Amino acid sequence: MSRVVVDVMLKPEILDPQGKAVHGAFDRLGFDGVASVRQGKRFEIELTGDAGPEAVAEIERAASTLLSNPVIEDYTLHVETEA
Amino acid sequence: MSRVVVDVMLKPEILDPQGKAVHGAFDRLGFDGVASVRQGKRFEIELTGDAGPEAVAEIERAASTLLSNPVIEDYTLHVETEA
Amino acid sequence: MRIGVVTFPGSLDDRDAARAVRLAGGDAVELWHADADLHGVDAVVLPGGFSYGDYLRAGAIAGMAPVMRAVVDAARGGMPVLGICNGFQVLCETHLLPGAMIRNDRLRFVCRDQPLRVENADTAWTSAYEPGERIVVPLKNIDGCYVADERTLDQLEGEGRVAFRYDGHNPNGSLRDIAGVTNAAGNVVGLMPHPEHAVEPTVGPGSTDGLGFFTSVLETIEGMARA
Amino acid sequence: MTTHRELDTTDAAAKTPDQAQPWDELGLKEHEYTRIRDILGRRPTNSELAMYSVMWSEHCSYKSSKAHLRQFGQKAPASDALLVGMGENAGVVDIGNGLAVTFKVESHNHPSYVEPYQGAATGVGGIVRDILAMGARPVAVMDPLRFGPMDADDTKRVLPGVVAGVGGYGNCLGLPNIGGEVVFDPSYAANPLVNALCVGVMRHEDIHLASASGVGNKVVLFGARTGGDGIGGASILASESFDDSKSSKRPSVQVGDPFMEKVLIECCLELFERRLVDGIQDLGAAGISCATSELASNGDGGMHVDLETVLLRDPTLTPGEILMSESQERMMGVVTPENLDAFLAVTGKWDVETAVIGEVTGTGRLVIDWHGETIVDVDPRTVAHEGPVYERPYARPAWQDELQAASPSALPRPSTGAELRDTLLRMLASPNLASKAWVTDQYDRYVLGNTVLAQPEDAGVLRLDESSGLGVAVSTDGNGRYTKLDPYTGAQLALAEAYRNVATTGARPLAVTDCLNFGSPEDPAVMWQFAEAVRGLADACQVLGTPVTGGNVSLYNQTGEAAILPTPVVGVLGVLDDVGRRIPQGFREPGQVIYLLGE
Ligand SMILES: Nc1ncnc2c1ncn2[C@@H]1O[C@H](COP(=O)(O)OP(=O)(O)O)[C@@H](O)[C@H]1O
Repeated sequence: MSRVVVDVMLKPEILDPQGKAVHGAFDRLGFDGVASVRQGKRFEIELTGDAGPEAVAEIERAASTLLSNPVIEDYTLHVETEA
Repeated sequence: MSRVVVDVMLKPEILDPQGKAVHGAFDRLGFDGVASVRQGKRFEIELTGDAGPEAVAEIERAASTLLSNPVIEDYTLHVETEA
Repeated sequence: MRIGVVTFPGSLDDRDAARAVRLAGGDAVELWHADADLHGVDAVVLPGGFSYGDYLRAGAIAGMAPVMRAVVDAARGGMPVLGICNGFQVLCETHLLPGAMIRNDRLRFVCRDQPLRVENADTAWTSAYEPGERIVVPLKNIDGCYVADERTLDQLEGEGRVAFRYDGHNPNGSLRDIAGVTNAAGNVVGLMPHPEHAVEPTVGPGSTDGLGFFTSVLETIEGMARA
Repeated sequence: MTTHRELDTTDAAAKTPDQAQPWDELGLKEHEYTRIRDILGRRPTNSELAMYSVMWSEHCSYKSSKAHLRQFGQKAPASDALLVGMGENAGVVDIGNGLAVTFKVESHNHPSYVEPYQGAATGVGGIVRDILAMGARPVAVMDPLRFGPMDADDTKRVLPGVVAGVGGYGNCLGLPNIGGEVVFDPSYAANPLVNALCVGVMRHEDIHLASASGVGNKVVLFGARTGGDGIGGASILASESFDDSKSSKRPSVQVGDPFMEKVLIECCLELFERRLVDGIQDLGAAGISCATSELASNGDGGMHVDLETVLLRDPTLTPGEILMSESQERMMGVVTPENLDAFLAVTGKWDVETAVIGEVTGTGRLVIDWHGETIVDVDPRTVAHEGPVYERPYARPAWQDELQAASPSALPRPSTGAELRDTLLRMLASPNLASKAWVTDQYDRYVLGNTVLAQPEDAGVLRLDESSGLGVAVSTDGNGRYTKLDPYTGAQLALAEAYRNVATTGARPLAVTDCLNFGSPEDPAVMWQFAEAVRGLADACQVLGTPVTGGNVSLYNQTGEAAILPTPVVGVLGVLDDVGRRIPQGFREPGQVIYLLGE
């Protein structure tokens, strides 16, 4: 079994109310030193087999169509190697 | 400026309806080879200054109280070094 | 005239949409998400709800349903399609309409009787209204903040494709107070508020301001048949 | 999994009578454990012990309250409307036109304190499944809530989570929220009350009961998979058979999946419509233990289950844990062999996972096997219905006289215009009196398109029949301060208020449900409050002619020695022949005459 991780974040130019709220909460708790917060999604996908090039290409396709909406989001993908 | 990333995931034994729904979508779309999907949150926190030990400790405290709910979630934190 | 109402797993307002169609004088036809056939309907309503729990992104998984391939094709061919709330989100996810919906600016679910301004009364679903008319219909959502990049927004405004705007209070932070948009041809319309909940005087907020959507489309279909 | 200890079978139990068992950790009293041994004629297996311990808990067995609750039946006024009375998942009332309505209020107090969002969400989910199990389509929810002071830190943690949880689950399920309460009082500070009410509607012939009859009929478990949710106590049994690190991984928190529940509702309604289920039961507290023993006990009495056929989310669960798991969004049905294929076709259509886990037998025993070995062999009645009943001692507390003697006449009164103004403003601004729109605006009150009245009205009103306009009105009320001052009258006032709220919409009150939230029954003063409140409510129901059709008791609501205010929450349901004639509150038009009725 191997794991592919897909991180999906709103594009920088799209406003992020959740990130803004977290930033506000930081301020209220007296954590200063925070310039900005963005909140996105993390998908941990366990594959039944190896994360070979084909499997990763499949996940990549899912990441760009299903897991993220290209109108507002960007994604990054990486294969996690078991420690 | 430096960036701290906090990933928050449901504890493994807690039901993850979101991950389940995404897994179901993978199946219906004919992406096979997926054993399980877990969906969590990713916070990208830009600091105004350096990610020194004190700043990171502050974020760590926020991660365990504000960004995650320790009853059902775990978090991991890492400092991202600008390429 | 047959108006299809699609049920996805997690659709909530499908029966309400069907009722509104009937009250306007049309025949409501149930369409099932897994069925790629539109059963000869003249128009389609994608109702509100939380399809697939909206767990991934509102409307995202529903957008991939077999029925949506048929809806997208039919819409491109000119069939009137209305997306209400979750249905609007589905239309954005399938790129029949521009933009996307994100979490409300106050991050909470909001349910209220919402005044709207009808900006474009020339679409398949709004011809019964006057341009600039103010109507009140319920709004209820948590992912209702309409966003798009500036260029898209400018283009929408320039082409008169902002169909509805929130009048007065903007309940969810939608950019430029946009409550609903239309495609360039005017046959595909999506909006966050729920006209199907404002069709009878004794239930809902007690206004019948939403009925015009359904009478509009019946008239449009009639016109299309004559042409 | 090599650490797996030998399975504790009925044979093993018969051979090892002296093996020590953790009955104490599972919350059983010694005499209760002794009684289990007497019933079985041997020591229970671990799985049997798990079953008895949950089913004989206060929560499932009503052992402290049962003796008092009988009055609701004994004093029940004659009612033509009652189709199903107390004792089933929920009572059912005839409202005419062939339609019946079922409604019930339940508590989810403690889980909502531990994890406010999920606690409240699964509270809504649980009561909705209760209503669904009667054969009804759930059509509305309400949420009577109690919190500590508005500005307390804990309230700031609990309240937003609870409100978001009630809304998150109910909104996603597509059930309009047509009313409720939000009340603040210091006594609820570390013990908020989260009560949830659901209303359902069905045709008379669709009423379903939780019973397993017909030898050879299949027992089917469908919905979400079974995970380790909410088995807290049972992990004691698990830690015996696995390495110790494991038990700490058992979540005590249940997470709700409203999407799954919505699909389950539609799936069940299709099963009902096609007459594919003979008996049905929701899975709530005590999970499979409860569902199998109640279904068997209510039916012909015999059932055989192969527990390894249960679909699992976590394959490491032990049989005892599977029996106790409180995973949400599951139902158990009894299906004839002829209908099984059609049944599976419907669950397949809705993508609802389904497993045949056993069948109805004529043995009078509930037998549960694990890979062919018998781990449970009990008379289901002894598990589900013949649990312990306590006559707890109760006594009017010594402080009651003093409390009643303290009259408001001693309090300072505003004497000048400015003071009066100040008092008025303070009252208007108090969280208990101020508008609750900040809460209710987070709930969908319009979905399903039949909401006639909701907030800010005194009662929620629903249309149930489009052609005739037939509908119902429901209100919940409760006042812990009044009840503390005089539990007998306080409970009656709660009923009277809900009754009036329903009547003022133009509805005819028909039936009552109640959620009795009190402190520890082991405190005689609390037990007295409870006894008096029940007596008061039963007497008042008799006078008003509205029977109690079901409800829920929540005890042990206290922090240390301090109990919450005694809080009976009473729901009244009334019928309107035509909702078009409902009377909204507020003055509508200039020139209308204002009358004040009553003394
Ligand atoms: N938790 C809640 N959920 C849904 N509705 C609520 C809730 N709390 C209050 N409401 C509704 O808000 C309105 C005002 O409530 P409240 O101030 O308690 O009124 P009253 O004092 O007249 O009972 C009522 O319609 C009530 O049903």
